[in-house]
Amino acid sequence: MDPSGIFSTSYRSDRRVVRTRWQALALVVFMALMLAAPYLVSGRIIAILNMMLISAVIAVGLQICTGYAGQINLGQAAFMGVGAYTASILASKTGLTFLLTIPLAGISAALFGFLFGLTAARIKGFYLALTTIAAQFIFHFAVLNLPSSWMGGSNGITVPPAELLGLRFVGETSQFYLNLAVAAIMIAGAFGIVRSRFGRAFVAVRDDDVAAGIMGINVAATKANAFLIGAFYAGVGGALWAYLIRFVGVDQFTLFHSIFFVAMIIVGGMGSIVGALVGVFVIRIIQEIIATVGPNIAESVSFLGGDIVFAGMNVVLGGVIAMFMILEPKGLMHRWNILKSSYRIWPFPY
Amino acid sequence: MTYQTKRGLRGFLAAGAMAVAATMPLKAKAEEIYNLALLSDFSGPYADIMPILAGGREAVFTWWNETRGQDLGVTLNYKNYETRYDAAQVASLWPGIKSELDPIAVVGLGGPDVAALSERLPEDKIPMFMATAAYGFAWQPDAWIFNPRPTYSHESAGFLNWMREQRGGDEPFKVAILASEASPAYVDMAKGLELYAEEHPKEIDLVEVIYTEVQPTDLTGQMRRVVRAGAEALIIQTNTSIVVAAKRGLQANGANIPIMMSSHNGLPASGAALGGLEQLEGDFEAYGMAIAADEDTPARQFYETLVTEYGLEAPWNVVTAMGVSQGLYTVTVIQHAIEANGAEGLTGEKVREALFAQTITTEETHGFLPSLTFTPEAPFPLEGLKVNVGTVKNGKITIEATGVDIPEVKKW
Amino acid sequence: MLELNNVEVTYSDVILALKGVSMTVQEGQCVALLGGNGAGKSTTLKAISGTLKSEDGNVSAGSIILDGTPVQNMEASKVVKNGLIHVMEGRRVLRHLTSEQNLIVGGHMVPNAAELKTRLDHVYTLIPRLADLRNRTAGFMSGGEQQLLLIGRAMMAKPKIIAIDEPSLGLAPMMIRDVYDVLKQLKSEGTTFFLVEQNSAAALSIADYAYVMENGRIVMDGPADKLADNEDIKEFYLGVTASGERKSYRDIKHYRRRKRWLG
Amino acid sequence: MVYFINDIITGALIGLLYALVAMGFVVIYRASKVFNFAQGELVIIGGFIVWFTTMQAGLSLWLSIPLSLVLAGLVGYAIERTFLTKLIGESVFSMVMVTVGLLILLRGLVLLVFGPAVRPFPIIFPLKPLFVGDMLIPMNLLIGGIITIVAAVGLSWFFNRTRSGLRMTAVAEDHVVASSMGISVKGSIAFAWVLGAILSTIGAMIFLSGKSLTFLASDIGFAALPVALFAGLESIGGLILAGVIIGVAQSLTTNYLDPLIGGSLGSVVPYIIMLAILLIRPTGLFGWRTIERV
Amino acid sequence: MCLVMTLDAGHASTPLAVRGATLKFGGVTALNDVSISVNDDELLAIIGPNGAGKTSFLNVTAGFYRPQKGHVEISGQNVTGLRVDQIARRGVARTFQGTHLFAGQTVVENIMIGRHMLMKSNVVQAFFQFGPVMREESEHREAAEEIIDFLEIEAIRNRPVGTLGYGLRKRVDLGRALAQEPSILLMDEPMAGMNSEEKEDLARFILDVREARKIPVVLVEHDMGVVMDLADRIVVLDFGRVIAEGTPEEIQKDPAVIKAYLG
Repeated sequence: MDPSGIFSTSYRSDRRVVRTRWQALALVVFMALMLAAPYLVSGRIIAILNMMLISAVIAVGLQICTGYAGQINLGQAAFMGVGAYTASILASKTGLTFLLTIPLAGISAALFGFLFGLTAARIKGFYLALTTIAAQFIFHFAVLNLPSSWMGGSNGITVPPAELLGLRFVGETSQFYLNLAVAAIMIAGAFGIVRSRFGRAFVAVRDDDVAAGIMGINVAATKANAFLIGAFYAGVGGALWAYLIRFVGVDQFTLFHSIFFVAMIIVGGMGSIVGALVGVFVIRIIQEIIATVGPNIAESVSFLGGDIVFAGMNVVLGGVIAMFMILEPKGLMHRWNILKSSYRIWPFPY
Repeated sequence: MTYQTKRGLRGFLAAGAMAVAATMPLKAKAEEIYNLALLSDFSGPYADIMPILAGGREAVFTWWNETRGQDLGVTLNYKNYETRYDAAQVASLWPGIKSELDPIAVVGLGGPDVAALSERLPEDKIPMFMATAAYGFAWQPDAWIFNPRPTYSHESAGFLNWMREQRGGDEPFKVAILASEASPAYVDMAKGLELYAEEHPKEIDLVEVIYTEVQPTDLTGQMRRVVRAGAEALIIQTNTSIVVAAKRGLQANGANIPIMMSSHNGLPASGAALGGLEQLEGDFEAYGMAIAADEDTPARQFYETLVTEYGLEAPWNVVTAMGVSQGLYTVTVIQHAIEANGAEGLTGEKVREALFAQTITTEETHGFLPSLTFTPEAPFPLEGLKVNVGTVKNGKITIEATGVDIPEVKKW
Repeated sequence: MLELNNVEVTYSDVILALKGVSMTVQEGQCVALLGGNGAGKSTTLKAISGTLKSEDGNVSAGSIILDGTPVQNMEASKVVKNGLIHVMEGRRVLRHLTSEQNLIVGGHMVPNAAELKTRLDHVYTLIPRLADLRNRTAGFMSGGEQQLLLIGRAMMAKPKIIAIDEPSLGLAPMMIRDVYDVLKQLKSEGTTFFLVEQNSAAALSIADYAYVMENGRIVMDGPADKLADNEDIKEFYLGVTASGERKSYRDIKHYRRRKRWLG
Repeated sequence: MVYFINDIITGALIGLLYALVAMGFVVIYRASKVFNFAQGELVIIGGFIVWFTTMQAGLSLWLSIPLSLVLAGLVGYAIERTFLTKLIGESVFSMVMVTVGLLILLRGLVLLVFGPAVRPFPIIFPLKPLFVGDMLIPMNLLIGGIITIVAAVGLSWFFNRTRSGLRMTAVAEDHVVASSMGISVKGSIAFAWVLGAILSTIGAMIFLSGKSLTFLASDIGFAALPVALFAGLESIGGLILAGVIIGVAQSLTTNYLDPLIGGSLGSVVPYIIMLAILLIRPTGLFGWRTIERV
Repeated sequence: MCLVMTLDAGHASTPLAVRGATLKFGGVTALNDVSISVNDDELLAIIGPNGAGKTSFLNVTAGFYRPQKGHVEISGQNVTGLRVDQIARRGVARTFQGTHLFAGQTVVENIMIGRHMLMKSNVVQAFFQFGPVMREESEHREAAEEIIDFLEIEAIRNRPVGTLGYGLRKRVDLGRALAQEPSILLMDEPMAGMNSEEKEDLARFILDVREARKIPVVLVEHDMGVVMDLADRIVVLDFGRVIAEGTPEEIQKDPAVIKAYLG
């Protein structure tokens, strides 16, 4: 619901993402701050932002697949891994520019994801969701057992830095701009997708796949598409990861990583792109706090003992996620929207 | 693992407190202060050994500051960073470490540190020193990440040659290896030994390579195959749970094939997990580092010194030995760098140069490590490699052999 | 037996759906609640039976007294233990179970097997069709059969009061008659009914007293026979014009003034 | 040949252990329609409880086993009360998502309470295997297999024949309908979790008897998952067949195929079988066919 | 074959024909050799007791069930065995018994989902949101607005459908079906659960649809008043068989129909 005084005068303006002047202003300020960030904050913060941007790309993809299309996906880290490996192999063996490897990484991950999505033609519900776990195991097995000249096997692959016109993307600042640019494109694209006929088809399939079919939506193809798009995002995120770390190994993409991506969209709220971003921010910030203040607490609160402090940190992380699910099962964005709508209709209770 | 965690914990805390207390007044005396970044995992998979490992390495820094550092006019400060054993966390921490500490060296822990920093360290010109054995995948020239021990496959090859000599005879020594695909590092261990066996058919006959889960359901059938193949030794460098499951499998088959373990899943840890060291009677642990046995060795004496004078509270075991040896060769390299360049203006690059310039003698590491001669060809010494063998005799860990030569192992 | 005093219901803490509803159901009576769609009939029923929570709603004011016990915001299963069964609209049978298993689940609170048997027999004598279908998977039964099954399932709990939502929805005329025959028989056996119906003609044929709802409020109430004669009720709920003739749907003018009670 | 048959038998018994852990999934699903991703964590919790009562508290096995089961049941109840009760009325989807969060949380809690160390697990079943001619059958797996079959038959009867079982089935079909019939959804879900925790604890005993206990033990949750899906999430009896098929396939792969390819196909094979069977029968071998009506 | 099909498609003598369809499931014969065809611009009503196979007939037509015997033709083309969405793309739209709306979505979004299959843009265009996508969105939005205007639901355009009353939801359901620009419209008990005022509204809209779109409508309905007033022709089903067919006047007098259904 729009605040009073805001109305659209054309269909095009009616489908805008940014609807009020304040939102526009906030967005501009936010982007400006992001662009200026390397000059404002320390390298540590930039490194955290790098991780957040990469996670954001992956979580937004998961949001499209799980939050919009309703397909629980526990293979997102495997899809990310496929992207990371594709980018690494292309960059290290063919010397292809990152301008090509990043989209190609997305495409190869998308194809892998699509394979699992194809099973949607027959498998439904939880059964479908749980088959994505198989993606995780098959990816792991394939990397380790294919000839190591293909995917590096247990050796992993070293990745040359991204390069553009003689500029090498090494060091957190230059990588930050690369990640920011890619993340901005991907997130803007996500808004485009979810507001297009595809986004509507996803929601339709999620809410009522019987009715969706009768509306002329190919339900199985739509689910497969959701996996395809979700995996594409994961692949792009994986490529960014490969260029950031510049070494990929199969143990960087485990089921546990997938679970954390799911946790991010739970905390942020299902079915909202902004929610995915909020979730990434919350989870990553908690992880960073654990890593940052943990050693200090362990040293200063000696009577507690170091390992208890750190174990406690894991509890905090799990606890925050559980709290969100108990108190706010629809995520932070849902609460925000309720607040917003009750503010806008105030003082009437309906 | 084996030791009482609480004791280790107190040791760790005391060491930390001592370190803080000890470095404070020294700052006034010493002219130069350099920083070390310590990567730790207090909340991830290695949380159980971390307090002890950390206690060991920190005690060494305290000892060095008070003895050598004072003379040289240098104080080494250090700070622990929590990595949760996660490459993403290391990557996001690193720029902060660099700007906050500007360390001259990083004291690393494991795979994620290597993955996240292997391409960053050469750019930033800071070397990293690990405690563990090396991996085949890190075997590259011009390294910035170093291991005091060769690869796990080197260590097992050295052990097997020693076993073959003990046995006598000309026929190849039959051996089985138990690996897991749960981690690429475990696969790497198996791959190296596989290649070595292939290259040396007259010495080693690798009769079985068995892959299993990190917490196996049951290995009775697999162990029967090992027995039937006539294996004379079983190499398990993966983890404690697999050692326990394999032991139970062997017991079920009524077989007594000696198992060789590595440092991180060694005799004390596996013995405790089995419910008693006596169950591992006649089994071995082998690695290129001092064995933490009851015997009175230089290493043991140095450990006692750390305990009595520098507040180390960790028990005498392999994990402590790992921490102490990591600390010792790190400070020795730095000391070499100071001796060569003077106390002022020390950089990571100079520390790395010093590593190649001078052998780290076994005396300098108080017998914790053999003499280490690093070259730019590999991240670990390629020459003069030794492995030590420990075993359980009468329910006690004893040193079976020290300074066993490691044969040449080809890169895989 | 059942008494609502000034009940207010809010959804999502924001939307006010019932705005002070009061009504009474006497023992042995059948009370009908009529009204247009979205008037709040089902909400009223859900407020009574405690199933509001699944839609993020709650009773924000007023009280609901069932047999002397306040039941507002009580958990649904506890309301049932207090003697009220809610037969929901939409024919929500347990689709994967057989018809008889559905009935057995309905009698899950029955203390012993003999009593269960008696009740099953009672259901089968009253609704013989269910006896023929006892091994049929409920999901494959026709709409009317499912509706009968739901009533049978409610009977298994021997409730003091059955609150039933739109029993005639989507049923063929003969089936509606069958369903209402069963309800009438149950009533004659002494069961109290709270009946929410769109089909006012059918509802008024069995009800003793009726309330009419509009926009979350009660706008009219009275004995059933009196309401059936009311001109407004005739026009809006029975589809009969003032002259008593039903007008053809073909003759309806598109634009016309709607008479509304002040809501 | 003898060895081949032996491998099949051992594989089948391991498969039955998977089936027992998978029974935890199915029981919780069958009584609440919630798929519990934290099942592996329940196994570790059960394991630690057993470890605590025997190795720490020093109780005899006859005392500690029943006590452990009771404690595990209480833990299951506590988890349900703390995390799931509040979500009754929310969509099943959010309840499933909660179990994903539980997975992270329980891991942290176990770490906090029991510490990260590798613990020796008590020897509950005789270490000495049963010899049948040249074949040897591990005792823990043999007894475990029997327990699995007994539990499967018993629970199958309970869910399909008894009124309490039907009551839970009603909850799994539709929470709102069940509560409108006077069935306590809370009670049903609580019972499911208690039962799930107890089954996991029995699974832990069989799995870990005489071995060591760490976090890695939770992996069995994901090893058991293909068995649950293969059988169909509603089928308790079907677990036995599914477990045996998957266990045998895995055992044969590990023993005869893995040495040839030099890799660990055995750990992926259950998933491949699961995918194949789901493509043929989308709700598993014995799962409920979906009844859709428009 | 191909030539014949083009000829058929050109003249489209029967927009929809079901020939000899037999459908069994769960031990029930839902349809038993049913043949029904719909003529151009005709309102065909299908009536019959519950379980007679009316909804099954719609499901077979829409491709939701595949008949064991017989086939379905749309404009002369055999579409048996095609998926629901493929049949929808051939011009079959339907409304549902109860509602199958996307409750969390607004009215506009629901109607736009109906237009999904008419839109052509691909994922890449959607991702970059350039030219054609935006133009297409606006065009289809305009078409959606026309439907909103036609059904007089302008005021609730941006309300989530879940918050609407039943009558309005039914209207949105119709709007969503119309958004598909169907060549034939199937309606499954649209009047169920409505009071007479709402029925009048919806009847008017159905008549308007036929007037404006000139498409045949198949109406499954229990309300005899509505059926008799609106239908051009009536088919009566009982136990999965066609027992009568004819104009409303003929049907009202048919003794078999009275016995089986009207009572």
